[in-house]
This record gives sequence, C-alpha cells and structure tokens, in this order.
Amino acid sequence: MTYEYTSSEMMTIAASRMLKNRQVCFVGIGLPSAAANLARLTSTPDIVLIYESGTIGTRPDILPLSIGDGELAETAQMLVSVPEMFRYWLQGGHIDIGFLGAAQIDRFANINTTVIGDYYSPNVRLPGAGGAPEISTSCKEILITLKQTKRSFVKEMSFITSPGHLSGGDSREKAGLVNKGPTAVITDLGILEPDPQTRELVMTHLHEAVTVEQARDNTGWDLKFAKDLKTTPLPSNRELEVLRDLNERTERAQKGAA
Amino acid sequence: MTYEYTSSEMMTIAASRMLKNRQVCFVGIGLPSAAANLARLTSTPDIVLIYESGTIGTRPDILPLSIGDGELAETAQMLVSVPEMFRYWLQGGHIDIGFLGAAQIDRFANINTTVIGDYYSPNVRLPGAGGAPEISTSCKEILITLKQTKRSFVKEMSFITSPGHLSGGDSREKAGLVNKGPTAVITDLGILEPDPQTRELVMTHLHEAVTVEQARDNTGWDLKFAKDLKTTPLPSNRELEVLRDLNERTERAQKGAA
Amino acid sequence: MAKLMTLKAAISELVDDGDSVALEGFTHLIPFAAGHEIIRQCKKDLTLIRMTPDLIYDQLIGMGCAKKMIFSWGGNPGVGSLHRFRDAVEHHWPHPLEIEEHAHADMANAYEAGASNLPFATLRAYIGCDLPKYNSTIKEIECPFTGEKLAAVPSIRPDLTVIHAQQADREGNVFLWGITGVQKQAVLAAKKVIVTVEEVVENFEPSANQTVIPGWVIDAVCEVPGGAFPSYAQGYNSRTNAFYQEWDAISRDRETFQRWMEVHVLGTRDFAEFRKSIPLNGKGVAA
Amino acid sequence: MAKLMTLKAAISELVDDGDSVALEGFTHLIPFAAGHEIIRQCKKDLTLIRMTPDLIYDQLIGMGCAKKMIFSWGGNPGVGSLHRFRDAVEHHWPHPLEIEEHAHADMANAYEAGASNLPFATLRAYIGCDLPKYNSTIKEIECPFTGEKLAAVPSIRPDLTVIHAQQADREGNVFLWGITGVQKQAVLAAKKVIVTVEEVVENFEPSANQTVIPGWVIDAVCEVPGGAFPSYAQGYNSRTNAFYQEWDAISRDRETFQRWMEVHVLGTRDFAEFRKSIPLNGKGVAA
Repeated sequence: MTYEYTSSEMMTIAASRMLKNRQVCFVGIGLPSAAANLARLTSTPDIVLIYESGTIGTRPDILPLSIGDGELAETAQMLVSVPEMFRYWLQGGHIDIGFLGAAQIDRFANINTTVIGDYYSPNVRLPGAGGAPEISTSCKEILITLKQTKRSFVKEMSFITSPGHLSGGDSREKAGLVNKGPTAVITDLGILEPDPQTRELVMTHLHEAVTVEQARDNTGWDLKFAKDLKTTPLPSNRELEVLRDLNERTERAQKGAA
Repeated sequence: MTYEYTSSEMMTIAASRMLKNRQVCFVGIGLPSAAANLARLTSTPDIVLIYESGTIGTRPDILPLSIGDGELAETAQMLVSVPEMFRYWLQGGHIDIGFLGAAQIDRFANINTTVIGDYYSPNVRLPGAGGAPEISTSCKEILITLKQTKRSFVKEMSFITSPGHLSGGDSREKAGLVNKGPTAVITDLGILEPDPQTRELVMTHLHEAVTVEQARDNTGWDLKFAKDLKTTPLPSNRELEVLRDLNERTERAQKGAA
Repeated sequence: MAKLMTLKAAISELVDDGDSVALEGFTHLIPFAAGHEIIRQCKKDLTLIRMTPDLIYDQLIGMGCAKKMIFSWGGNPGVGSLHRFRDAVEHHWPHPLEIEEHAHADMANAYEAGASNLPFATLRAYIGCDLPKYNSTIKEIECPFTGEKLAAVPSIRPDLTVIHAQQADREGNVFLWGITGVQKQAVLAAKKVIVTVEEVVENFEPSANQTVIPGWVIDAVCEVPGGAFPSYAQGYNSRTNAFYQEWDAISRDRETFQRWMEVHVLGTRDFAEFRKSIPLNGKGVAA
Repeated sequence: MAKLMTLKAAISELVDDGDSVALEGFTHLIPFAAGHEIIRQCKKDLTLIRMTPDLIYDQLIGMGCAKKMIFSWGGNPGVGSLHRFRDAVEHHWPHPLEIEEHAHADMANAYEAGASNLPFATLRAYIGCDLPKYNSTIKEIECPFTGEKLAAVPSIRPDLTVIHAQQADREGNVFLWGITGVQKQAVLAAKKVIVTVEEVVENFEPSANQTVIPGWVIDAVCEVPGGAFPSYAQGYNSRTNAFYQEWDAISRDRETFQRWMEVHVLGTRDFAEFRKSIPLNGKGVAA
C-alpha cells in the first residue's frame, strides 16, 4: 500500500534525495531546511547541517521557524560567531552543498530575493540578500528548491541577488566563479537541471501525475524538457512517515511555545 | 625600621608604581610582568592585566615563566585566541598601557630585540619581535623596564624592533603614530623620561644611593639628567613584603612543578 | 567603565538624535526593550544598522525614528515581509527611508573590521550579484601578492551599539551564550555601548560557548528581564513565534500599527508594563 | 574525514620532504611528539612555520630537517636563546637556514586570513619597525575609503598543520580549551591536518572556552598522551619548566645536543619511550 501525498511533500522528498551522506550542507530556512532535515532523518544520517546563524552540525528535532531558533543552537555540534561562519567556514571553502530557496528564479538559475521592479521605487521590496550571494559562490555546488509558478519562474528578472549560471554558457566561469553553481532546481512539479552547454535549466524529471503542460504553464519562459524526461520515483512510505512526524512535531512545538 | 632591599627589587617596585588603578595593561613577560603583578597586589587592585597569549584580566598567584603558563589561563577573566587578541583588543585600541622589556634601547627609547650586528650575519641573533612592535604603536602609552648597562643602553642600535620616539622631536608623529609612545623607562638605577621637546631620554630619578656617575657609566650615550633630579621614594615595607611573597611563591611552585 | 542604570536613563544619556545605532542580535537576544525605549523617547533621524532588521526595526521605522537603514536581510523570519519597512521604501511612509543594502558576508566582515579598528574589510563577495550597482560603498581591491580582485567594504563603526545578553556581574562584565551573532564585534566596533541583561548575578558560572565582554568596554548595563521578547534568551526563555506570526497582521495596516504602538509602547512606561499589556493567552498578542 | 591512526603512520603518510609545516601551539599544547616523529623519520627541506618556535623547532633545526623558518619570536620562553636556531643563523650549522621574520600581529592576521581563504591580510603594523626592510613579503596597501596606508601580508597556507589537543571523540572531532593560540586558524588554513590528543573519549563534556574542530576538516587524529611534554595540556598535565631551563645547557653545545637527540629521540621508538628515557626525578631531564 502506498500513502497519498501532497505536491509539497513530493517536493520536499525529491529535494531531500539530492543530498549525499557526510556532505557538509549550508541550509537556507524554509523549504531547504525541511528537505535537509528529512535527508538527515532518512538516507543521510551523517550529513553535516550548517545554518548561517553560526550553528554547525545541528540536529533539530523540530524544524526551525527562523535561522537562529534555540532548537538549532541546542542541538548543534558547535556554535560560532556569524563573522566566523562567513569567514572561516563559508569563504573558507569547507561547504559541499549550499541549499537555497528563492522568491524568483530565471532560466539560468539566477536568484532574486531583493526587489521586483525598479530598485529605487520597487513594486515589491523583498527581504534582500542575506547570506545567499556568497553561499551561491562559495559552496562547491548549489541546490535550489521553490514552488514552480509563473510568478516565481520568470523570463526577465529585474535583479540578480545570487548568481546561478548568469547569462548561460561559460559566463559563470568568465565572471571568476570556480564552483559548479546550481546543479538542480527541485520544485513541486519536478526537477530541473542546467544543460551542460547552454546552462539553461531543462526539466529532467516530472513528479508522478504532473504533465508537461502543467510544467510549461507554470514557467515564465519557454521551458525545455530533457529528451529522456523521467518520472520522479514515488515517495516511499518511510519518507512520508518521517516527513509527517517531523512536521507534526514542529506544529505541536510551535503551538506549545506560543 | 626599613628593610634592606636589592637593586632589582627597587626596579620592580619603582616600575609597579607607574601603573594606575583600572588601567588596562598589556604585559610583557619577565620584568614587566613582575612589576605589573606587584602593582595589582598593592596599589592597583583593579588593574586589568593582559598577556599576548590571549589571557585577559588575569590574576596569577605566581609569576609566569612564559607568556602562556597555565596559571595565566586559569586565573583569567576571559581567554581569547591570539588573532582576536591582536585584532580586537590590541589593534582595537582598548589598551591603556603597554609594558615592555628590552634587550637594547637607545636614547629615544627605541627598542631592539631582533639582532645585534648585521641582520644577515648577526653577531647575536635575539628572539625577534613577538608582539612588541604593535604593542608599542597601539597602546595609548608605553612603559619600558630593563637593567641599565652599557650593553643595553646603546648609542647606535643596529635594528629598531619597536619604535620609541624614533629620531626624536616630532619624528614619531610624522611616522603616523598617534599614541604617546614611551613615557618612562624604569631601570635598576632610576627612571628616565623623554624630554618634552627633543624626546631624548632624560634621567629624572635616581634610586636611593645611586650616583650620577653610576648612571652615566652604565649608559652608552652621553646621558642627560633632569635639572630637578629626584630620588625615587624608598620601597615601603609593604611593597617589599608583597614582592618577596610573590617571588617566594613563584620559586616554590617552579620547584614543585619540575 | 560600565555603570548599572535603568534603561530609561541609558537611552536618554547615550542616544542622540542623528546617531548611527546598531541594535544587534541574530534571531536570538534581540534588544527589543531598548528599541521600545528609543521609540518612547522619540529619538529621531537615526541611522539604523543591523544585519537582520526585524520587528523592532519595523517598529522604529514605522514610528518615524529612522532616517536611514543599513542592512543585509530585512524580513520577518519564517513569516514574510516587514510591512512598515516595505511601506517606507515603497510609499515613503511615514517619510522616505534611505537604504544602504549589503549581503550578510559583507556586514559580518564589516563589523569584524570595525572591532579590529580597521577602516575596511576585504572579502570574496558579490561576484555576479547586482547589489554593488546600487551601493557605492562596495568597492574593489586588488591583492598585492596574487593580483586577485576582491571586494572591499568600509568597516562599521556605530555611534552606539545595543545588545541584550543573559547575565552581567556587578562590575558590568557581560556574559552571553548560545547563538552570539555579531554582537561582540558590534560592541567592540562602537563608540558607545548599552547592554540590557536578563539578570545581574553575583557570580558567573562559565558555560560552553560563552562570550565574555568586559565591563571596561561598556557604558551602561541595564537589567531588563525578558528584554528580548518576542525573541529569546537561551537558558531564560523561548522564542515567541506566535508574536512574529501575528505581527504580520498588526503591521500590515498603518492605522492598526499606530494604534498598537500607542497602546502597547507609547502607552506603557517600560518593558515590564509593555509585557503586561499583552495578554499571553497561548497566542501571545493583543491587537 | 579524520582517521584515527598512529602518529608514526600519520607522519609517514602526510609529511612530504619540502612541505611547509606549521606545528602550532602558544606555550600551551605544543605538539612535541609530532616534532620528534618528524625527526625520527628524517624528513628534509621543511619550511617550518610558527609564531613562537621553541624547543621542538630548535631540535628540528639542529637535526637538519628545516630549509627555512617563518616565525615571529624565536626564543626559549623565560629562559633565553634557542641555541640550535642561533647556530644555524649565526654559523650555518648544520646548514644555512633561510629565515622569514614577522611580528606576532602579522602572523596572527596571516593565519586568520589563511583560515578565511583570503590571499592576504590587512593590519596596522610595522610603523617605525625595521623588519619590513628585511622581509619583502610585507607590503603596503591603501584603504579605498580613507586613503590610510596599512600593512598587507600574504596569508599563511601551510601544506600541513599539526596541533596537539586535549580530546577527540571517535568521529575525530577535536576539543581543546585553555590558551588556544592560533591553532584553529592554523588548522583551517592548511591543506593537510594532523591532531595529536591526550585522549580519545566517548563523549565530550563541553567546558568554558572550548574550541571544537570538526573531524571533517582533519586528516589524522593520533592518541599520544602527554604528547605536548615539556609544554602542557590544561586539565591533563603541567608545564615542565625545568626541561625548558635545562634545554639551555643541552642545546648550547653541538655534540651534547647530538648525543642527546641520538639517545632520547632517534634511539626511542615513540614518544612514550622517549618519556621513559628521561628520568623525571624532580628535575625532569637527563643529559
């Protein structure tokens, strides 16, 4: 018997599967944090999770609401100051994977979390850069996870906060970036990966029951699909159980703490 | 009744009297350390002593042999890394007094602890700079203590490790240094202070029973004396008792630890 | 030397209109009580500095205390936007807010450089990022050894830094632990320093990951139990996530915001009264 | 990932002739055992890096392992000179030793920059000091904001860093406390890392001022109780000051030195045997 599941659960599970054991992973709050902790509780028990608040090797029992919840501090292997985090650990080159969310993304996996519209008189003022620009340029490899909609997958982006593959091709290398950059974008509809030459995001997986049309309709540019477009393996019962337990514990704790 | 005392005790006591309560003092090992701790145990109980090993607000019960003895660590108010010590605390501008020893000193209170003779084929290779150059340029004021001999008070110095008043006059300000630099040199014979204009060291105090000839004979340059040359006040019994207790405790501990 | 005093006296003595002020805290130990007191005393034209301006900066901005904000991430953590900040940037309400925007790596290094009494920090940053187009304080510097081009940013030297910590002793030495953010650097980089603490203790028990800030680099220490609410102080209280979630509704509308501030901040004498004015019936917030 | 192994295996696998090697420690936690093993394995042409080279570097130099030394204070703390170092510099025995000399502030910042993966460090240093005349790695850099001229020094990136610490756990995570010097920076700046520890423990009890170095930045962890002798490991043993004092006589004369090294270091299989070879009859040292 296989459980029913939501598209949001599918996204988190698909994202969690991208991580490998013993990797050192710099985790963004929200979707990346849920996926990374699911991975830690299932397939990659020895993954090292790092949050920019200075918590290294953290093992939260519940998902943090913010990047600096007490839960992260209390379960961390070590705590360092924020300058040390950015100097020694991130810029120091010790992080394998940077796991980011995004407000907007373009076809080259560039991320905008700063403004929509003109910088000086924006239509929407977003929170800003935070740690993301240097996460995207200092980690050996980047994963991105966000919901796929026409509002978030945009053709023209007014601001690049965190560089993906810039204008494609070798533009990232030419800008002086030596790491791999984004290697996958995991959404509620499927998985996108950069084409090895053009570096444009190509849909390589659709989640079960998601159609090509759905993916196309939820993308602001003319989305390309891989020739061997695959279906993401279904969530296992174990993945769903662990994720739901985690979410339940989180909800219970947040109600209790109020 | 007044105790007998040695010239070395007189030097330490005279040096200890230069410190003021609540000052933050960066302490060199050896003579400065003895004087600073004597001050802490007598007239300036709330002085903050800092050693370059990263020990801040330390209150050793015995004198340390090295800059990083366990005694310093165990009695410190806080311990910081050596980079933090030099970046935040010394360069940060938080130190009132730097208290240095020296192998050689010249008439402008420049210090040499590097080489005697040619740098590349030295007659004597000394230990080198350590923290002294930046102590001498970052603390608000510098005190120096060493024994006065023709070998240590030299006319021509082959190497300036830590700048005093450079070539005198306003040469220190012209070099870009904004702190006071050395304000006193305390020796086993007396106290020297820089002339306000020329910045050349002038003997302002002789210790009891020390003669002008003695001071002159133990100085490598043509030593100047203050018009109102004073006699250093005698060691008090309390000063001598506290210093001797400290030295005895230190000797006992070093024998025991061996 | 740190003097023990009331928060009211400390803000009155140490905050001048026009000051650059860093109320630092990284989710943990955010000095809310001090922010409220600045609002109560109607300080004006402040340049607010903080890596993660959150609700207390939203309140300061909405109440018209700020002329400028220097920041690297301005959101309600885990919830969404800071509506008063957005309203100031998008619609210039209550008046225009100048912004100087950085990334975290930049500000963390700029505080570090400030604490080190250096005029600038060097870091590998902003490659492929559009921010430097809109922030002229971000420059380039060349390594004199390798020729590599790196980012140079001016150090942060606030007129005043305010932090909240767990404990101080009677000498004004301050102890904090848990997530320590950039607080030590922000303190050492500042000209004036106020620290609010959960508790003044006779003796401090050293704990893992403790940070000690000696009293001789602090101007005022003020005992304000729970002074980081709705943020938290590890070992003393937990983060009141519900307040962060409900702030979204309170702050979304100008009038609701103003009424709330009048009742709960301007209408109370201190942080203890503020806390009492908010019924904590399992949800945390009154409207 | 840290592997638990013998010190002999670690030195054999991870030290190559010609490497730049930092055996760091600031009075406290000096990795003597590792230095001895390098001597036993006759490693050559090493560039030795250390802020405070002391007896173990004196031994490495006297035994001909070093081509060059990068340092900022080379003495026998509280005692006087390092005679083997002086003999190498003054009389080129056993062969010439190239020296690259800095001040502490410089090297501390250079390690910090190395740990931060930056090519250089900026500091306010060397004004009025003659060292830059003899060390071309010290350059000048101008602040792009204020125009101030500051010192720029290349970061330190050793091929190998070796430190001694109090404890490691089975995962190879390392814990040290007390005076921590520049060890964490030296480890993070290095390509390869060996840590000798007093003890491998099942569980670590966090203590004040602890430094944690995670196993995933370490190559080898070797259990060597007392491996910092005659230096010390706070909580485990005390500094054997008498050895430092007696080293003066042992090292002053070339033949006395060589005989001592042959008997006590080359003539022993490991640090435990070395320790047994030295009668500790209240004075610490055999001649």
